[in-house]
Amino acid sequence: MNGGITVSRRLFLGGGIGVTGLTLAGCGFEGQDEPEPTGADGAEGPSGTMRLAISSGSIDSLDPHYVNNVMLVVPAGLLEGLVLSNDEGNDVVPAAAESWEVSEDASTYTFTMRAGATWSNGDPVTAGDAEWSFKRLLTPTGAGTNYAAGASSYLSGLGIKGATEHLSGADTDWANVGISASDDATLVVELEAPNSDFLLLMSHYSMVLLHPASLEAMPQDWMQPENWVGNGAYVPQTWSPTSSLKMVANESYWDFASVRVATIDMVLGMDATATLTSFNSGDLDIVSANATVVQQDPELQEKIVEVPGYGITYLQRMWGGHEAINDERVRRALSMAIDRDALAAVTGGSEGGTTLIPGNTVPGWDSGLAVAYDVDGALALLDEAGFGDGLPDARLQFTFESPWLEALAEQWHEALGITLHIELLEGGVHTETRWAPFEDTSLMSFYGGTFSGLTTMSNWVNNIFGPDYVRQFSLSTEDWLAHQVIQADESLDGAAKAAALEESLATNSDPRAQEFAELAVQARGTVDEAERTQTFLQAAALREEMAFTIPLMWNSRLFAVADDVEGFAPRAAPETCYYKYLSRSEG
Amino acid sequence: MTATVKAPAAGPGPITISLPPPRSEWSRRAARFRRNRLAVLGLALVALACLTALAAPLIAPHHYATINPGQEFLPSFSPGHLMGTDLLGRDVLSRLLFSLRTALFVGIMAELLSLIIAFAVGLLAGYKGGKIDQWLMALTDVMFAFPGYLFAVLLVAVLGRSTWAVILALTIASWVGQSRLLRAQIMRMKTLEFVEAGRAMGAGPWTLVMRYMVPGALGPVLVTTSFGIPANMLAEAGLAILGLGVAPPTPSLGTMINEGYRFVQTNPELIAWPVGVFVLIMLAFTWVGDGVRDAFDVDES
Amino acid sequence: MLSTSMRAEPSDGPRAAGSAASRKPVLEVSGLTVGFALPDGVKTVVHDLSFSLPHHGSLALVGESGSGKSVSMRAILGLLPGNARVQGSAVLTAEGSPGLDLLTAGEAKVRRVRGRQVGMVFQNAMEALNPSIPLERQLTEHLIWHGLANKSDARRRAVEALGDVGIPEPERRIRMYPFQLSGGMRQRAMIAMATIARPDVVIADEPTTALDVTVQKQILDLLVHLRDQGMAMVMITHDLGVARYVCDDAVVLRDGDVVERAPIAQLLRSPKEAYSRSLIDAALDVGMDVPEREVVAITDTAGTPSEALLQVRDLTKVFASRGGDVVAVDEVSLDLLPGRTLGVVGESGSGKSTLARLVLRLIEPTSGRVTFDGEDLGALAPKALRARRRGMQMVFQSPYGSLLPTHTVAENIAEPLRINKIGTPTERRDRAVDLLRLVELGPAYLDMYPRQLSGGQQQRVAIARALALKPKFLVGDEPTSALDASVQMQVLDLLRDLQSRLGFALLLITHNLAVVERLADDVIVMRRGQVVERARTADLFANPQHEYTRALLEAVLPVRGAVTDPEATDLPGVAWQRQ
Amino acid sequence: MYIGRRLLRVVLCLIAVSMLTFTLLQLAPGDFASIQASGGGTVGLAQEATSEQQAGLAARYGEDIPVWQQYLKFMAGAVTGDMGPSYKYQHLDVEEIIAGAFPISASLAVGAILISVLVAVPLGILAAVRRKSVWDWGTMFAATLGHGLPNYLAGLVLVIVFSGMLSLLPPFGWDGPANMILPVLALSIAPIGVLARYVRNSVLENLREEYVVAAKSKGGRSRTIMVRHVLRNSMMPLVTVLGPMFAGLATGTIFVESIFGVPGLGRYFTEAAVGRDMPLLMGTTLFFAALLMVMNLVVDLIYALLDPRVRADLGLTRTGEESARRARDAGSGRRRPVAVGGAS
Repeated sequence: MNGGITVSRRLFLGGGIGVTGLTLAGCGFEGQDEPEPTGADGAEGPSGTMRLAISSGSIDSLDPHYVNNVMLVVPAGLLEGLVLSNDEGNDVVPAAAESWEVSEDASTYTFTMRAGATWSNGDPVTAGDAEWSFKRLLTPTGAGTNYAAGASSYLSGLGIKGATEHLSGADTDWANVGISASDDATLVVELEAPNSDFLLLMSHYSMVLLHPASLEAMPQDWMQPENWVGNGAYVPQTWSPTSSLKMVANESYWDFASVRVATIDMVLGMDATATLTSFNSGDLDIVSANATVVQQDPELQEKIVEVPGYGITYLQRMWGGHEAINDERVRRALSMAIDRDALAAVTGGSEGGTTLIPGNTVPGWDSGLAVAYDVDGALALLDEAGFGDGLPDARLQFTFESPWLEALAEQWHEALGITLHIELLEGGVHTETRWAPFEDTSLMSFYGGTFSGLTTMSNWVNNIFGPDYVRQFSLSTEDWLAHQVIQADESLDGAAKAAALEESLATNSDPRAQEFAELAVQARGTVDEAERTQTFLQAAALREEMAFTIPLMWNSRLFAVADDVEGFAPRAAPETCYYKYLSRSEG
Repeated sequence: MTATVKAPAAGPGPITISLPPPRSEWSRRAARFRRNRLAVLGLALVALACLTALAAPLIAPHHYATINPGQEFLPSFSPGHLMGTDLLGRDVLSRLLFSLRTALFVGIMAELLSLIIAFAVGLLAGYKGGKIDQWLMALTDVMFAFPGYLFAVLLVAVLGRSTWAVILALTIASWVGQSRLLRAQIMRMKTLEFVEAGRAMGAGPWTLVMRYMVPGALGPVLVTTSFGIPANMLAEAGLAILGLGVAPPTPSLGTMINEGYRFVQTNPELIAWPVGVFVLIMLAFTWVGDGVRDAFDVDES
Repeated sequence: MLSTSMRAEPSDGPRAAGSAASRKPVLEVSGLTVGFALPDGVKTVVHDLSFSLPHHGSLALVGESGSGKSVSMRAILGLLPGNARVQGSAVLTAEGSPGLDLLTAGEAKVRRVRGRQVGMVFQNAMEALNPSIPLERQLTEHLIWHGLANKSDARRRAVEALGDVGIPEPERRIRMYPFQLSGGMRQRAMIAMATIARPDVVIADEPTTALDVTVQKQILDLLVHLRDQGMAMVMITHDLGVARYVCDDAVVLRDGDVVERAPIAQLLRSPKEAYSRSLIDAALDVGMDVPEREVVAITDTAGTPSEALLQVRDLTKVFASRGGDVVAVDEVSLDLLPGRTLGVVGESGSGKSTLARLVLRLIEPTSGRVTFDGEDLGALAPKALRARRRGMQMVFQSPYGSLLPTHTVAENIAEPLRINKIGTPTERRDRAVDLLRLVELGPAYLDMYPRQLSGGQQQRVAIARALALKPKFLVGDEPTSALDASVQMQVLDLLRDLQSRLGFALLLITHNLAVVERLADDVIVMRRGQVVERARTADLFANPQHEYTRALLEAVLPVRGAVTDPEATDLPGVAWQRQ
Repeated sequence: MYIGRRLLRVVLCLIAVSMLTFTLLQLAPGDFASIQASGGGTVGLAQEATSEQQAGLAARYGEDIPVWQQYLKFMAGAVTGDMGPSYKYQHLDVEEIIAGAFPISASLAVGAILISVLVAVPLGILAAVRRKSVWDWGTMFAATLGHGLPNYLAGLVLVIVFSGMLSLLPPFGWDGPANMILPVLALSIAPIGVLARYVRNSVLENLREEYVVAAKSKGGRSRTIMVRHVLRNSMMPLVTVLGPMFAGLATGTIFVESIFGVPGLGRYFTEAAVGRDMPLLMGTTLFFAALLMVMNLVVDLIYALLDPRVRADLGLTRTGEESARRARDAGSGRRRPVAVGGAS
């Protein structure tokens, strides 16, 4: 067999294999022949190994157009986009693109590819490679882009001309999409309207470049370590999807000179407690840490690096269920009866999330949006809505056990006297049921979720809980079902379907949802910063008022970092940090 | 008891014999069980555990789900919280009591259900034999080869996380072994003389099986049952780790061990209590099982 | 201490060799008391047993089950489990060495005696031979343990020993596993194992009880031969015929106590103790005076087939088995008239038990027909068959095994009534009392459990149960063979008595000719599934036609009557000389 | 002949298992494409995939053809050894995943079984020989304790002691033989408990046999009898436990795998089940089933090698003579104890 699971195969003569009469095919250990890079003297090149355990799941794929833990590692070191974000995560620095120019109207970006930059096999990195990669991402069907669904959903935030239409199948002509390589060194991107977040979004993990030749030659095997052609600071060395991904410094990388660590060993899916144990014993250098556990361990606290604003935990009203949930006052009352700080306290690493925008980190956020914890106010609202005698019970579906679930149930029980039935569903079931109308009309039904993304206003208004999302959830149950019928209608071609869906949303959604959608789009296109922020806030206020989605907590991520690790500058993005900056302090 | 009976005519005339008091098989078995002191201790522990579990609502100092903000992670032997509190400030002792309830309920129910299936399949296959036997055994072969974990995942997927889903998953995993055991027992019993005697007297299949065979097949079945209950509890703990256990807020030993496991370095008592209780119950059932084995052991010296 | 004396006039041969030496006892047991420590105190099972076994002597320990005969011999060799408490002395005196008290010598010394100076033959070779070790190793391992032979030497001796006990092709058989041999062969192999080291004493613990009579005869002849070669022998047996055939002296045991010690001929002729006499009187022999049976309900003693209660025609049963089908019953036909008794005689594997079950349709025949009371049983549906079964009942071999162990005597007896839904529980209990009286047991037993009863009592309960439905026809499958000899005759007489009073017909399955003689009007002899001879009972014993019948008759070891001296055994390659 | 029949049964059983798995997979809510489209179940997405995208996903995952065709397609692949790529790990074919991960799991299982046998057999014998002594009680207590202790907890304790405190062994990874030691130890704790009990009971049972008395009557030392007679017969039933135990350990070590970062088969299986990765789930399930059944077959054959009676029963002996005799003697042989209790 080739690749990932076993690189070197050595017949392991475990005692007793003979005794039991079993002939094992041989049992492969990985990386036995790992060359220990020379040059202990740091000035002469990368050296040493750094071990990271920041993924609780497996890394199924190294395809950046795949939404999964892949986004932890690929953009962090294996593949590079046109730009990288800076340490603070609020601006970009050049990467595959050496420089760029913005047109007067701020709607055309012209990127100049880095001269002399090459793929790890020596091919030059061209603007054509970039166009090919983006095209792959935006093509809705076909073998090469099968994972587009996840990754490309972030693209609408970019506002590239024709991108959304192309992705939805409404327009199949690539020429209509505002991405083109005018020559090997120049990539031109046209936007529909100016977008202040555009460059920052270009640092998003799905916007990295792929090596067209190897993908076309090896549709399945291109991501095997031995076939890998990348333009990042590292190339994969061994990859066992469920347990480890080892990467070594890429000598062809344009900035190889500043790469300090020779090998990055990403340990995957390791049990959290075992991870911490290994960190404590010095076997791991950077690990994710559970906030509640950290709270209990003063020694560990000193090694903790926190990334605030990483994401948000929210409740989503489901269609169907008890009709009380369709009353905005009820939803608002439910939201007001939540002591978010208490929830955050038991969950750890979070703070009370008073709006759907993580206000603790997104610039321009205004506390005026915040929901207050006001049980009396909530009861008054319920009275007004005619539920003074009591609300029906509620139900919450979620996928895993977390302390806040029971804390929330307690709070609602105490404040409103309702019982919250917590249903933990297996992931697949949750996926299948969360958007289906809930059938039991005696319960108000919610599902719980988390989102994470860039800490910009545009991202949290336009992209996460964005216009379509809000309009869809403001639909009545019947309208939602009708909407889905259109969605599933195979007789409509892409363009017609897109139009029909837009029609359905525009006419049937809550008028304020429609207004929100319009404001959000308008805000993104606004060049003036103050005015833009104001419009975003106006839109966000409408969204909070409708309370179809109830914010609970703003989450942060915690890392325990060994004392001698330097250059670990985590940002509120999945990839956290770029490996190229990591180093080990002397002595 | 002493009685005068007329001796057989052929014998040397009437004699007085003293008869021992009637002693049923069950009282003999009980006596043999009692002779195994560990078994008695085990039974006492099991009984205690069951009583405690039943009385949990009465004796638990707090409600198992009551969250006490600000009282998180109190150490054991804190005032008001004998075993301390957990990460939500819930009373560990109360949760443990209710966990016991869940664990025993799950363990015993799953065992009962699998016994019912096993009786149906084992008796049918063992008694009928032939084609029916072959088909049923082929079925058990398939079920035996099928990974139980997959069943658990899919069952929990379909039924949602609930106590009953766990019970069903465990049942599906364990009925096969019991069925085969019962079948083997019935096949063995079929050849015994008193079963033949029953047939010769005109007993129908139902009578033969239920009255003649089942009581005799009970010994080994009871032994596996007493080992099966703690095995189910162990399996529940395993499912809980995979996120397939009993749904919160219902506490179970599995979830408590899991939760405690996260804090094993900083608050080891959070895991020590449930593991301690769990191991004790396991031991108790094992001892009971040994006692049952003794009680039914015909090779008594 | 009373020592049993030798036979007055030793016959010729090695036994007479050194009469001076032979007077010295080789094994002298005195005051042997054995108990077992149980949770509720020590239970004594052998009490103050003393005897002395002369060189070349042979002694029978005779007693019923539970009399302590086996325990005492195991105690001497230290073979009892850890909770045994043994007192007394057992001095073993080998030729030319001082005596060794086995009970005080300590394990290390006793171990050197076992297998080398004292060999032991067990009752069931299948259990006493290790199932997973080939014969050769089992036969010779103790030669090596005791340093009596090296490996190749041991092998040669093993082949010899197997030949000596009359196993053909010993070179091939020595590589076999115990289960690959027939029962008789296994027992021979075990004897070879016990004697290969040429011990001074052989203890044989019921060595033939599990065997067929013809095989028993062969094994006993082999033991006699060994005895004649000069090996002293203690034979544990419940069978006076066996004791008489092999041994010179006897010790009668009852409940762990010695009842009587005497040369066996004298014991049989004129027992001193009442218990000994009752044992002897109870022993079944061929050719005894059979009490007359009053035959009722038969009008035509000649009997014509048309009036038969039970008609069996060409009944065949084939069992499928790996390595070919086995024909257990091969085209058997028979008629049984109302109120009469038909004996079916045969050894194990002759198909007689299968025949009994076929007749009752407890198993389905491969072919053939059974007509009962004019009705073809094979044509009946299960329900109808069950109803029919009321008229035909069975008494099984194992009295305990055929009763429901978890139910009381009353419940067991009333079981057929309960199954057939006859009467109320009270009525059934009353009927149980009547039935219990019928089998001469008092109502005191009603609430006892089968386990608490003796074998004879259990069999009476089983008979009472069989009679509960007032059957016209009863099958007795070895009804007395699992019983102690002392009660065998009682139960047989009870059966005969009941038959004359109730008039049922009896199909009596047995391997014991004496049983047939006592009960049956007609006899068929079966061998390998086939009927080889059928005759009026008296005719069969007076004038057996088939050679197999004759062989069976010759294998009978009578307790009474003239002593037939053991045959001079003619075994291949016998050249045993005491060293 | 016998083996042929058994193999046929294995094949039929595998077909049944595959149909059962496939059916259950179809019945279970959620399918790979939609789980994937929702971000692998871990990351919520703002947008539902468009129908074009879903169609693309369906085509990619072969879900655009009728269900029964999907099944037949997979089975045809399974027979030819080409089960196609995993949905989830698209760069790997299912058979590659199994071929890569199974030897790792198997080596852990072999190690764990070896250690358990080496520890449990002497313990069990000791407990049986010193029955009702402190040894017996203590051993059985420890055995139950080991059996009851969750193996991830045991694993963690091992990590803390051997890696954290003593710094002797690597706590995780799969780079060399040193990585095997801790997982193997963690895996063997429960089997030690199970096996020790089993050995004890088996030895006790055999010690009660008449042949032990017979051997003693020949002058054997207790130890000689124990070694030459009792152990041989007591260890035979052990084989019946070890087979399924090996199959269980070689496939279901998910906790230990995730504590020690071992790239074994257990986690692939779990991920496949959670992610509805049809080919991988079918492949691993079939592999598990086949492994179990083959192990059972192997166990029976080993048993036959050890126990001459079974050998004759299976018709593996040369002559018909014994078989015919067996048929006649049927019922006179001792009965084998039925294996009681589950392994893992």
